[in-house]
Amino acid sequence: MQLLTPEGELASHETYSLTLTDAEYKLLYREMVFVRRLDQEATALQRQGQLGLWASSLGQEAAQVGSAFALEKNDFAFPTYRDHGVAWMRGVDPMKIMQVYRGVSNGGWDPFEHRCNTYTIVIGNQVLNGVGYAMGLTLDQSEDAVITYFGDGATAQGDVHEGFVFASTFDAPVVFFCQNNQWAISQPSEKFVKSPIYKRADGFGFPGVLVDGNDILAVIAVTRAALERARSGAGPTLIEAFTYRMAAHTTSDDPTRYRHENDLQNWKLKDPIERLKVMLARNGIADRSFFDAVGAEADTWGETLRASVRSMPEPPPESIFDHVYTEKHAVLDGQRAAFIDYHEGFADSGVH
Amino acid sequence: MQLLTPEGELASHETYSLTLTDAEYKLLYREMVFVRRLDQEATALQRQGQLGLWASSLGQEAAQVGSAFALEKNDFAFPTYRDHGVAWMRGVDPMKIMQVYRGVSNGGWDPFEHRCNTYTIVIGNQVLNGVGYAMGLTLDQSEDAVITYFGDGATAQGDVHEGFVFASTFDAPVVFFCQNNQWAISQPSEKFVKSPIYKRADGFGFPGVLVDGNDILAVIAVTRAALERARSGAGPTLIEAFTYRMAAHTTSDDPTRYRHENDLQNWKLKDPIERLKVMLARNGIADRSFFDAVGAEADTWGETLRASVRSMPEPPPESIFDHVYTEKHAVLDGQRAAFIDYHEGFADSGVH
Amino acid sequence: MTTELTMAKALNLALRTAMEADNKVILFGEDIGKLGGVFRVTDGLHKDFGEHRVIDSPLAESGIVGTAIGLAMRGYRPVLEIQFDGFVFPGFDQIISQLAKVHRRTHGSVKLPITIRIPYGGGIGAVEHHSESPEAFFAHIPGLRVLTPSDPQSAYSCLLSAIRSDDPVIFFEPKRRYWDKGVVDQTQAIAAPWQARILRAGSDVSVVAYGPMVKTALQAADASEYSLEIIDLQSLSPIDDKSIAESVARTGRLVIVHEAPGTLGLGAEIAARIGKSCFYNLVAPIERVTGYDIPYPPSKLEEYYLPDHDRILFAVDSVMEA
Amino acid sequence: MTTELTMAKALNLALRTAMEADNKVILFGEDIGKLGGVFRVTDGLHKDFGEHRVIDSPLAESGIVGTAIGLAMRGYRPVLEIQFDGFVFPGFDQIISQLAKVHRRTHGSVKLPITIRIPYGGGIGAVEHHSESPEAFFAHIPGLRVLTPSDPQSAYSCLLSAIRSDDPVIFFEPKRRYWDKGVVDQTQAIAAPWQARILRAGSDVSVVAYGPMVKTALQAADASEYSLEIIDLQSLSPIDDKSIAESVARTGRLVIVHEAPGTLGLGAEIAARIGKSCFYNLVAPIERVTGYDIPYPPSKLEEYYLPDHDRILFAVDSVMEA
Ligand SMILES: Cc1ncc(C[n+]2csc(CCOP(=O)(O)OP(=O)(O)O)c2C)c(N)n1
Ligand SMILES: Cc1ncc(C[n+]2csc(CCOP(=O)(O)OP(=O)(O)O)c2C)c(N)n1
Ligand SMILES: [Mg+2]
Ligand SMILES: [Mg+2]
Repeated sequence: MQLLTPEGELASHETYSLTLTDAEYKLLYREMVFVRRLDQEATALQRQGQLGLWASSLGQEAAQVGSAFALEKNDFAFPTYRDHGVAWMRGVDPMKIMQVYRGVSNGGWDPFEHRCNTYTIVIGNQVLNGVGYAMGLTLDQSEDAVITYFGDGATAQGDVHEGFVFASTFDAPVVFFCQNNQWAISQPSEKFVKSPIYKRADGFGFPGVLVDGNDILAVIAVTRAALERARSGAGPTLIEAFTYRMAAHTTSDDPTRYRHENDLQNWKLKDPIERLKVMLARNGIADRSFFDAVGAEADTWGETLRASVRSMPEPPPESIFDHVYTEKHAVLDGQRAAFIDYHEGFADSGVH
Repeated sequence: MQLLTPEGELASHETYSLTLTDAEYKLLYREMVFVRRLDQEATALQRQGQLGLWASSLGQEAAQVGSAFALEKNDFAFPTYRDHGVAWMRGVDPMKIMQVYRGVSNGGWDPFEHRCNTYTIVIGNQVLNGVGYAMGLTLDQSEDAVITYFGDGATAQGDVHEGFVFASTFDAPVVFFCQNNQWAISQPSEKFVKSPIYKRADGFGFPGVLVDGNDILAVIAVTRAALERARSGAGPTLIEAFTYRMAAHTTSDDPTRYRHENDLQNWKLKDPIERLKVMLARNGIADRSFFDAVGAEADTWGETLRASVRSMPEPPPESIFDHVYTEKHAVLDGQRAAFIDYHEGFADSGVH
Repeated sequence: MTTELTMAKALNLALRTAMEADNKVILFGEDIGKLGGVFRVTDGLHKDFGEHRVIDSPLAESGIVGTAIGLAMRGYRPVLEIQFDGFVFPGFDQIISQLAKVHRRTHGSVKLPITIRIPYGGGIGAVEHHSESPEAFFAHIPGLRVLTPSDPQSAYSCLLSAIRSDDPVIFFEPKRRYWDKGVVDQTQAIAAPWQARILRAGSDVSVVAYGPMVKTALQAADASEYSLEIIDLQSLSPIDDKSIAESVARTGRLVIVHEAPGTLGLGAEIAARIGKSCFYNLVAPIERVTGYDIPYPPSKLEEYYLPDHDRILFAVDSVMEA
Repeated sequence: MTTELTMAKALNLALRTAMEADNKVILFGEDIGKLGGVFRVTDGLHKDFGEHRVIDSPLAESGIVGTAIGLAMRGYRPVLEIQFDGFVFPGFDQIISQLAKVHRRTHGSVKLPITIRIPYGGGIGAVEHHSESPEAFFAHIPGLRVLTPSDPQSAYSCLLSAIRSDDPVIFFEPKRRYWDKGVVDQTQAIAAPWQARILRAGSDVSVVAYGPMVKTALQAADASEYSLEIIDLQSLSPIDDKSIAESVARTGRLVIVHEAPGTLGLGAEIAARIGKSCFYNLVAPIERVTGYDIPYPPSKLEEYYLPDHDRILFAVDSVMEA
């Protein structure tokens, strides 16, 4: 399903259509530019030793920004470690994302504040958590919906399928959003996915849709439709957003060991941001000056980001004992006390 | 898919057909009668306290006997705790099945002797084990195949789906044989299965087939076809055998709490054994005297079974330490020695 | 007000009480609706509270735990039933990687007040996977609390406390004691359950047991020529070693009893802590009376695996004779 | 013949050696083929042995373990790689309910010679789930053996022994020591690995460590004013408490070190056993230097969680001053 060709031409589709205001089109462009900039800054910061690791979203901006753009304020998103465009669109402060990859926090933000869960690293876990939240929405007769993200590699995990079963059983208002970026670290998806991912939904009793994941307009259209279906009580939808992981799996990965440069080149031609940019220009929605302004804005923003990451405060040592339990815990409280004594001991004795 | 109607009339089908010798038809009848008798004897023995538990195969004889009949000697079966007809057809001594439900052994037989795994109780586990064995067959370029059994309830488990993924990835020669007996303890399958089970295969890249599980001829035909496909290297097939659990889940279950008598009555009319019997009679393959002879044979056989169960020897206490490890194990060997000392101590002191 | 109840009925009453007190409390698990669970602990609740509060789940434990986490994020207090001890493991990943870590990961903004009820232990002549004692796995996981009652009263009180706790609680029910009767005082509901109880005072040997073994330990106390102090641990995480240490300070001797395999069972941690805190009080080595380091045996042989009062007395004698 | 190798290369060499010796040995896991595993332990083996011996698996740990069991039933000796410690849990059910029990269940007719390699432990500045020490879960499971090497030589010898064992072996690789170099004598391959090694003789305090903590313990021995006997456990199941007891009989003091949370960690079992067997030898309480009972902290704070040589010296002082 496609509404915007790689050449930036608007296409029409029998079931799906989307019309946005010029302001919205421009906003989408701006958001994608910032998400890409965030990714570039983080990648650079990791190289400079400012972050421990980074999982790049390069090339997946349309899938992430578009699907999250389709969400209402009260909808809830369950992202993975790579879905920076989703966190961004939910209003999560990028510095909080940096905290996770700098090793300052394992979560970074309050999921309720942005109705966006913290990143889930264990492949597939968040799919069940998201389905459960959606089951709660049904119990509450709420009009809200859930979107849960996962990758092509995750389609091998039991949890993802159990998520399908529970969602269809309870007609949970959830959208399963699979970004098929064609790689699970070194493994090409065609190796383990013998039938298109979106087709898997049918066997569980709900619809599956394939969408061009680099076409932000198409992504928004299908995600909106799926969310509407969920709100109406009709149950889940599986969306396969076909895209490409343009960077390494993470900054510690070396893709030259398992994939060819030319793949990358082909996909550069399908770049989601370029595609929208051409459309905006061709249809006179935005011009050079706008693109330059956004670029300049991103530059200054990037600078401040770099600075704040470098000066990010470290949490106090004894905070490792915080929030393990909500209530008093005799054993752990004792360990915390001993920990503080021990380190004060060193402080006094000047050792360390 | 049906080749024998509930009324015992032979039906034809565009893709599937089956012709057996009269001897084979009669054999199938006999096997089903004996499997049912085994089930009846075990149920009675449990009531008399001779078995700790029994999971009844009543009503599923055609699905179990038929699918196992389709296997070659070197094929490997991975049954569940309910698949007595499968174990029977693989030549497992019924006394060894009794051992498991009497609490004398957790396995009972040597899986290699009959190329039939011991019963798996943890729902779904055996599906992955069977797929792995099939992957080994591929590595060995063997012509053998695997059949792995599971129920409708099991289609909610992650392991079953991971089995689908691994099998399709490696084109493993495995047949997924799901007996949809419409109940998972107290849960009707329609509650969790929102699309027919056999349709799930398509989303994983292999074919799924629905078969009348009470029609032994149809079951044989589809299972043979699936096994041939597997041998040819074309990969797995999912078979949904639609049947009915005519007894309680196990002897400790009380179905009156959750299902109606009349369901049971309807399914009595679809009885797999009656159906074949009518066909045999109508087509002059077997007559009254044959049926009586089989019945009489089963009677005497049942008596000896009852007797041998009652006189089943108990394993020696210290055998609880056997076969935990294949090699010496300092800690456990020490525990075994202490165990023997301890109990000899009582023997001497006359206590206990 | 007090009543005589079986442990199963006491648990049922606790569930009912919790559900009446807070409509966010929901029950979720396999066959817990019309059937009332395979042990009937949820009997009648589906009828009285409806299918939106007593929810039959699909047959998938990772799914049960994983979706319960989402339900809790939505504000519910799910009480899960795992059908048997041996079937909790498909849900182990969600328990250790999410359930136990989410509160910490989110700096306290997400609470997961989830109770996972698990019938455990042997002695009922069951088939494989239906008689295991996996409590040590959970007591080793930071972020979880683990409780196990020993009689109808503690079943009632501890389950209410588990459901009211904002921390995830793994609640192990000694299935072979489900049918034992005892007096239940419903006003004891709020008793803090994270402490051990001294069920019988004694001067010679401190005997620590929990769950199904408490009754066995009490039988041993009746039969012993020595004066045994019987301590019901109740809370397996945190372990209330303070109460144990106070007792051992008096008796100088300790015997620990549980069904689970000895190696890295609860007895190991208790022995390690008391061996340190009571180093100068102990007059004899600490004895552990536990299951052996083997898979649970077929039921005809389980009596040889399970600690019984003879094995406890044997250990008591050895610490007395040390 | 001996060579200087990093631990990662020593493990690679052990795999190569095992695969050359027995063509039933196959490697199976995520990204172990062309990529050579995220730590490159299988580097080059895909190229040299082909995709039928070094098999990239789908991304599903239950699937990896569950199918490996079937492969073993077919006569293979699968060596599995779990990518990181925190990702073994989706496979936990297959490990505990099948892998550990099949041999026993089938009265010995089925053997499952499967080795599960798991890089574990912290200290590499990783994100969540990449620094855990779950060894105690597996050491509590009857039917499994658990090994962990501490240097290139033990890595080479123990991995070969694990692969040659007909029992399932969980093989924990101390990831932060992957890049440490050491001399490897390939003739030591057949050394029985189920025993602890005394790496340094000492007379004041016995210090038991394993995996990543062995190097830390040796550093402490260098820095200590006392004479420390450093024992490398190597085998976590079975635990070779005999060797430890012999050492403690000499020193009268014991300190146990590991990264895993203290409660129900290996230290608990060792302390319980030695507290009993050396009851009359111990002149001071047994000290445990372990991770705290918390989820592994974010990497910027891991240095405060991980036992270091200062914490070991602190414990040594306390047992000396007791
Ligand atoms: C249960 C589990 N196993 C292994 C890993 C290690 N791992 C992290 S990302 C990844 C690949 C995921 O691929 P995919 O699902 O396609 O998501 P992508 O990284 O492409 O966004 C793996 C194997 C993990 N995080 N969780
Ligand atoms: C992992 C797991 N969870 C729960 C159970 C308890 N249990 C035993 S049989 C059963 C129902 C199985 O239903 P189905 O798969 O349809 O097989 P059937 O019993 O109908 O043959 C359940 C829930 C189990 N054995 N394993
Ligand atoms: Mg991917
Ligand atoms: Mg069924």
